[in-house]
Amino acid sequence: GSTDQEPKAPEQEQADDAKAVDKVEKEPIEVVIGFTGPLSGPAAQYGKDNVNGIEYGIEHINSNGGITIDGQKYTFRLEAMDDQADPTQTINNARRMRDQLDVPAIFNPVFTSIAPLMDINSEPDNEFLMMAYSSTPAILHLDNDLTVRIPPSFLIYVEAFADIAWNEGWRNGAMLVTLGGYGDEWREAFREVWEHKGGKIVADQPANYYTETDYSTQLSAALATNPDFLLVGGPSEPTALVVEQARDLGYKGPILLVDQAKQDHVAKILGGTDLMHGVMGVPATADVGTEFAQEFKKGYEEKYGVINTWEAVWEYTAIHALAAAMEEAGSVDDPKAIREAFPKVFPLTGEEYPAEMFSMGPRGAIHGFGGVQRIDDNGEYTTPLNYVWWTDSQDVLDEIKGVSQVGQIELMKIDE
Amino acid sequence: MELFLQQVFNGIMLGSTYAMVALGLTLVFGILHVPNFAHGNLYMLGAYVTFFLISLYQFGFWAAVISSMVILGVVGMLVERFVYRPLIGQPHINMFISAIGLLILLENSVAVVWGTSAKRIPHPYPDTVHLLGITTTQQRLIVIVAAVIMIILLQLFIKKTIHGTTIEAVAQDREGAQLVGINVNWVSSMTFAISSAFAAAAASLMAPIFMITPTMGALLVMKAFVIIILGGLGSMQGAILGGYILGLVESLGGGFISAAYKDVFAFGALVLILAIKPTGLFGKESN
Amino acid sequence: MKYNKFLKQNWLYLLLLIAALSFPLVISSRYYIQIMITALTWAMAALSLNLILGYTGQASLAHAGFFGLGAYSLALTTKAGLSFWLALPLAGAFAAFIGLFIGLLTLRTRGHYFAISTLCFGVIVFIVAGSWIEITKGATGILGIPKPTPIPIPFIGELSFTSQTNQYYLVIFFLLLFLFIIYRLVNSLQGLSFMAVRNNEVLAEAVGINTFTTKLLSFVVTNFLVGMTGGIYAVLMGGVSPTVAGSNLTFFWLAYVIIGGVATMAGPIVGAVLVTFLMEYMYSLGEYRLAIFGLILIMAIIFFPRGLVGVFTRLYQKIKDYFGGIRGGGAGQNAAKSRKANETL
Amino acid sequence: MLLKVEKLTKHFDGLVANNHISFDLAEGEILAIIGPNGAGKSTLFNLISGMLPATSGKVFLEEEDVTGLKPHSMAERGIARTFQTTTLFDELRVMDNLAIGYRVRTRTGFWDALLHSSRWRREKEETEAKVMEALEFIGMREYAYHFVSTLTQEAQKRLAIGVALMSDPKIMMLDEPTAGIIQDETDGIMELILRLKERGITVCLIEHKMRMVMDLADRIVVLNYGEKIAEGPPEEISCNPAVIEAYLGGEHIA
Amino acid sequence: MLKLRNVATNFGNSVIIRGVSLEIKKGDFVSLLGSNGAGKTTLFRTIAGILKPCQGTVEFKGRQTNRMSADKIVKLGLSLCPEGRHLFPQLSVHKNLMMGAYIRRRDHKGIKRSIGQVQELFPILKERKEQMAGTLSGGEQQMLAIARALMSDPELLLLDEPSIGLAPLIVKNIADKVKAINEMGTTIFLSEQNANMALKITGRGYVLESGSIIMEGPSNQLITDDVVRKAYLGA
Ligand SMILES: Nc1ncnc2c1ncn2[C@@H]1O[C@H](COP(=O)(O)OP(=O)(O)OP(=O)(O)O)[C@@H](O)[C@H]1O
Ligand SMILES: Nc1ncnc2c1ncn2[C@@H]1O[C@H](COP(=O)(O)OP(=O)(O)OP(=O)(O)O)[C@@H](O)[C@H]1O
Ligand SMILES: [Mg+2]
Ligand SMILES: [Mg+2]
Repeated sequence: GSTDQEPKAPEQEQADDAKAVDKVEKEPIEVVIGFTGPLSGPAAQYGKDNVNGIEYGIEHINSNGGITIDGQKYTFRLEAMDDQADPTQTINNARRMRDQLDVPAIFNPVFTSIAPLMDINSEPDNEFLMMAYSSTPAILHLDNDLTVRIPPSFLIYVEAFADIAWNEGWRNGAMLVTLGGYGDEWREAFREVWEHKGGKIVADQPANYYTETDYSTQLSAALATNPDFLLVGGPSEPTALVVEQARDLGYKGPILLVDQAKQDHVAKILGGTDLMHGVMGVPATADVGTEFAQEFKKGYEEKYGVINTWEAVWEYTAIHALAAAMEEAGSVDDPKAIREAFPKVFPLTGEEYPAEMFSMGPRGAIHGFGGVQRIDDNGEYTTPLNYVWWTDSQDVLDEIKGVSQVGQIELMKIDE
Repeated sequence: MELFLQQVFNGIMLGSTYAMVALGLTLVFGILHVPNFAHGNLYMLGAYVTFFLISLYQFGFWAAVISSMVILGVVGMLVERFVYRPLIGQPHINMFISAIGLLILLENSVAVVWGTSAKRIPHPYPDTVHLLGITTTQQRLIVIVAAVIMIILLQLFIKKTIHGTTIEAVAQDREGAQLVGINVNWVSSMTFAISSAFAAAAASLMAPIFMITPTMGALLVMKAFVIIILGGLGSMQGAILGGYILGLVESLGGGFISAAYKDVFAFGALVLILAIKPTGLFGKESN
Repeated sequence: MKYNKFLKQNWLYLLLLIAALSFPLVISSRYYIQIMITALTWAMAALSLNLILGYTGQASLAHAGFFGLGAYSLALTTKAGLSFWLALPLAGAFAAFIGLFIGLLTLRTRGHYFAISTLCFGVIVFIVAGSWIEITKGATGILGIPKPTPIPIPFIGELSFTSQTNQYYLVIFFLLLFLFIIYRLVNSLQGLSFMAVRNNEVLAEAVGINTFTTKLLSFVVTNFLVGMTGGIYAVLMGGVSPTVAGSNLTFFWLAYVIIGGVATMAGPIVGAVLVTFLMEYMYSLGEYRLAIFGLILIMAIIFFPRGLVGVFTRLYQKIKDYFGGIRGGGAGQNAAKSRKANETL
Repeated sequence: MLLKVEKLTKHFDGLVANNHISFDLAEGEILAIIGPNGAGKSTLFNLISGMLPATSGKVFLEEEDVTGLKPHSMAERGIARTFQTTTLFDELRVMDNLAIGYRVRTRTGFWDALLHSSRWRREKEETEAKVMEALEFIGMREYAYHFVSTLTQEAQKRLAIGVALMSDPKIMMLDEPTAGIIQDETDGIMELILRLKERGITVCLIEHKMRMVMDLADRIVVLNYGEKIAEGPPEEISCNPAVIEAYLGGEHIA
Repeated sequence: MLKLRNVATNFGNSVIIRGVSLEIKKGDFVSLLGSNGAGKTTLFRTIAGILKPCQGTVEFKGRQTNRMSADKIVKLGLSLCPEGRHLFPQLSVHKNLMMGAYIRRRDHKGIKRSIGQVQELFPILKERKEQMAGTLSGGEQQMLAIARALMSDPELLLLDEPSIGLAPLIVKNIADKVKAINEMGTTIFLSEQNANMALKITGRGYVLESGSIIMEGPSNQLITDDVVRKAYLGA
């Protein structure tokens, strides 16, 4: 219940300001930001990683005094609701948060829930910003004016993996990727890119990483085709199992991890990189090399007792972007204005953020970088290679290279 | 051929898990007719207990497994006493609802108390083994052997002592059982204790190979129900055979036809078998 | 006179109907209307489940599967350009048709065997929905289902379903339709056959009821209704994904039926509305919410084995008996008898 | 002949429960089937009513071969039965039990119920009238709204007969209709059976109460170990040495 | 041996047994008569501890048993052959008998002897050793129920309508056997609709009507009583 702290209408605010110009300190107003996602059930940990990132970001924003608009200070509070990845509950939660907490923006990390939210986020007089955490390109195809797509498209990894693998001389790939919207698209995309290059997918053995525990069946079938490399992945924890079981079945070759799985997390579960020689995947945040990343990692792990995942990293950065966009728009409750202000708040670079966001594309996709890192034959991590998805010119890339803290950045041109 | 053997091995390994869980469930569902959908959660709880005994209290692996069985046995008795016994005499479907309630309660309590991130027990026997062209680990072999031993022990206990008949008697006519001097509540308690201990044993043996999460039992319990029905309610041989059949159907169907549809084969097989034989492979009774 | 009697007997239901119809006029909160829409959609699903489970005594655990079939059918047909008003009965018919086929396979089994084999079918629908990417678009699902085609109303314009209020009325309309269908069905000789099968299949068969076709009819009608419900759900959500066939939906609907009162008309609705609102209310409990919900479920079953409607009827009867006793017993008893007579035939 | 049973045989694994049993049932008569426990009497009922499939042999109803039909078709053709252990719809009221008994003569289906067709109305009224009549006939009028589970054994036995009667049967097969009933009330049920006969219903009766059998039956068939060992009018049967040896014992009429 | 003082039992709101007091001494052979629905079965179930009386006390072998669970009472030496048989339908005849001897399951010799005895009483049970109880004929099931009740070698045997569904020869046989069992020292309390048989073999009898004892006395007196004759003997 924060009825007494409801953000005031702009005119009213200005009138207030006029009266109180010389009042030095005004009580900060609390703005509630919404989150709905799976906080129980099989995808609970994934949901929590997202919530943690946003919450951690809000904590930092608030401890730095929040944002100021026309002399009024605003702080944030996150209302995180569980929907068990059930779209019905997602809608109910969103309705409640709009209705009772007047949230201007709602974060959600599950594609099948984001879509119905985008069905109601443009209702007249009831708009809200859809802060979508999903790396599938499908989000953008829904063409919603009030959507912000937070993580970089996974197509970056698809292309990067394919390039690297091709250059290694590998030709036959076997896939054992998670079932589900995200996994299905990943497999499809990779197959397309890989076959376009002239490579072959010799086995496609998907498994439900959320419900299954033994992957021997799929692995045996995949390995029987003698692939040059394995493409596996889903959430980090089961992915670690897959890696381990592949090694148990005698596979010694390279393994590529889709971006949902995080190498450092997998390594932690497997108790080191012994089983991970020749693994390629998304680098640990700390290895990306932004100045802030180390600090973030330390603080985060202290607070939440788990490794910071990329979900946490991007959400942390995104909530900062949202706050900045509000400040820029001069409003905390006009989703349209905030959305329009978004492109102006970039870039958010590595001195202050664990990940970098450079700009926003036409349909609300934030442009960040995607990294690829390999573990060599001695079990040592190599320096990550970073890619930016971009449709613009070399000039812009050069500009980004100028501000970015992440070191080596490559251009990657894809049409989403 | 090598692949085929490998898949058969995988199927047997999976089947061992299934058979163990299904056998525990047979006692309470097949014989006692309590549709304990929370059996998978007791399995999960067993894995957590083993995990904490090993990681917090430095128990050895086997000591932890046995302690976990004992602890879950007690939990099983409590479950029987407070969740199912008050419902005796009511329609079966009410027990089903209360099982769903228990399932939700256990899964979420564990998630709240111990977190949702996956836990891992270090491999006590991590070495790889090669035989007959099959590659596997010692732990997996241990699972298979241990499963067979446990299954035989339980079979002996049920078939060779009067206890098995006692459980059946209680299930078939509670009043009749009382009239011959059986303490029906005690028998129900013991049945749940054995069933839960069995689940804990299965989970603990499997834990080093797999991952421990609050939802690890969700799909498994469903399969266990399918297995019991496939084998025929109340039939121990049915549950064992059903477990191995399901494991093999999954590994061979998944490995050679389609991985995405492997559960469709398993569940579809049941629908078809029941269409032909409505009381399962070894079933005698029809309700 | 006749109306007077009607009012006297049904005042409670009329009151409830008026309350339901005026709900969005009184309550402007989109949140509460949304919850009501959800609750009543689930109530429809629970109502149809009650037909096969409560009245016919067969625990079909494939309910969400058929719900999903209806939802996907509607999604595909409306996206192909069919009007919602044709697509909806088609969705029901599709679910009913598959139901007929599945019924032929599974209805020979009894009790737990039927429950588990239908559960298997439900799981199969779920897996296929997630895996048959060419048709179902896999786990992503089918998006952008158009809202129901507006109904032209002479002189006034047209009734469209883009507003939440009108969607609410759409749900109310179908809920009433379902109630009407089920009420008429169970309060007929056909309904009596259902109950005969539920109570004692062997005897029912012996007195000349073809138990198999009776069960099949109940199963098909049930699936027709839940298929329609799935269609309504799909159009309201604007999209479908495999979650619509998840067996946890079935479990929840079962809980609504049992907690509300099995084999009663009001039970499934009471259960659905109450539990949905309770779950929403419990959000303040944070992460303990679901654990406590599980506990509540267990206690509800233990303390109200015949559901809330059972509790209510007993209370109501007690109060009536008490007053009836004061006014002179005979009349009250007769009234009770004639009401019961109405109930049965 | 109303019913003709020809060489009916039933094997349960090794056990021969009925062995080539043949007999006829003439319209309007009361035929009693007696025999020691386990002789195969109930099994014979189960075979005729279609509850069990026969191993071999045939059943003809009014010259029509009805062997192997489902119980519900048998009921439809006019063979009604009761069960040895009283079987009723115990969750329902007395009147509902009776109404269900008449269901086989009504056609109200899904659409009739939904649209309240003329058939729905006609059959509803018809059923109500039949129920009232049956209540009267079995003498249970005041129990119409009672739940079956609260009835005494005797009332339940009566009701079971009433339910069977509702289907307007040609033949009623009663399996021990007075088991567990005291003498006084046994007489009541005997009277009820006689009234069935008056209505023109053919009755086939299994009973261990010899006095009742001798009083009621026009003819008696005696089974022993699955075989028919005798058939004839009561006077004849009661002096048949084989029957006395196998069943009645020295002092007949217990 | 068995003493009931002012016992009342009810189902929900309806009182079935209304203040019954009776006493049975060791070695007695007592019958209980009553019309259908008089409450005989309810009374037996109350004595056996399946139902709990809402008033009054039940004393068995000097111990108050009205709060005791049924299985404890069985262990004290009471055995009920219930109405409705309550067999274990999916267990074999043999296993049903074994379960009947549950309380003395370690006494293998004794069990063997008892099995021999009941098989002698009902030879069919020997023939059908492995048949599932649920598939027995009605009369065979009744025999099994009686046999199972005997298996626990009780001190007090309650028989609730043992002759139900049995052929005349067998009834006579049972009557003799039950009498013999009583003569060997087992106390028996018998409820029967076949009043003729009951009064012939028992020493004493009670008549129960509408939940109350309306008459009691030596059997040979009851058998000549007009009311009894009319209602129960059909004379
Ligand atoms: N399903 C079955 N499996 C094996 N044997 C069976 C089965 N059903 C019946 N029997 C046997 O068949 C024989 C005949 O049984 P039936 O019930 O017909 O006897 P009955 O003449 O009715 O006897 P009662 O007078 O005791 O009722 C019995 O010995 C019984 O044990
Ligand atoms: N579960 C029950 N609920 C309500 N009333 C019951 C219940 N069981 C029995 N009664 C009633 O209790 C009364 C006594 O029943 P009981 O079975 O004890 O009589 P009985 O003397 O054994 O008769 P019978 O000769 O029929 O066996 C009957 O009127 C019966 O209707
Ligand atoms: Mg019989
Ligand atoms: Mg009785």
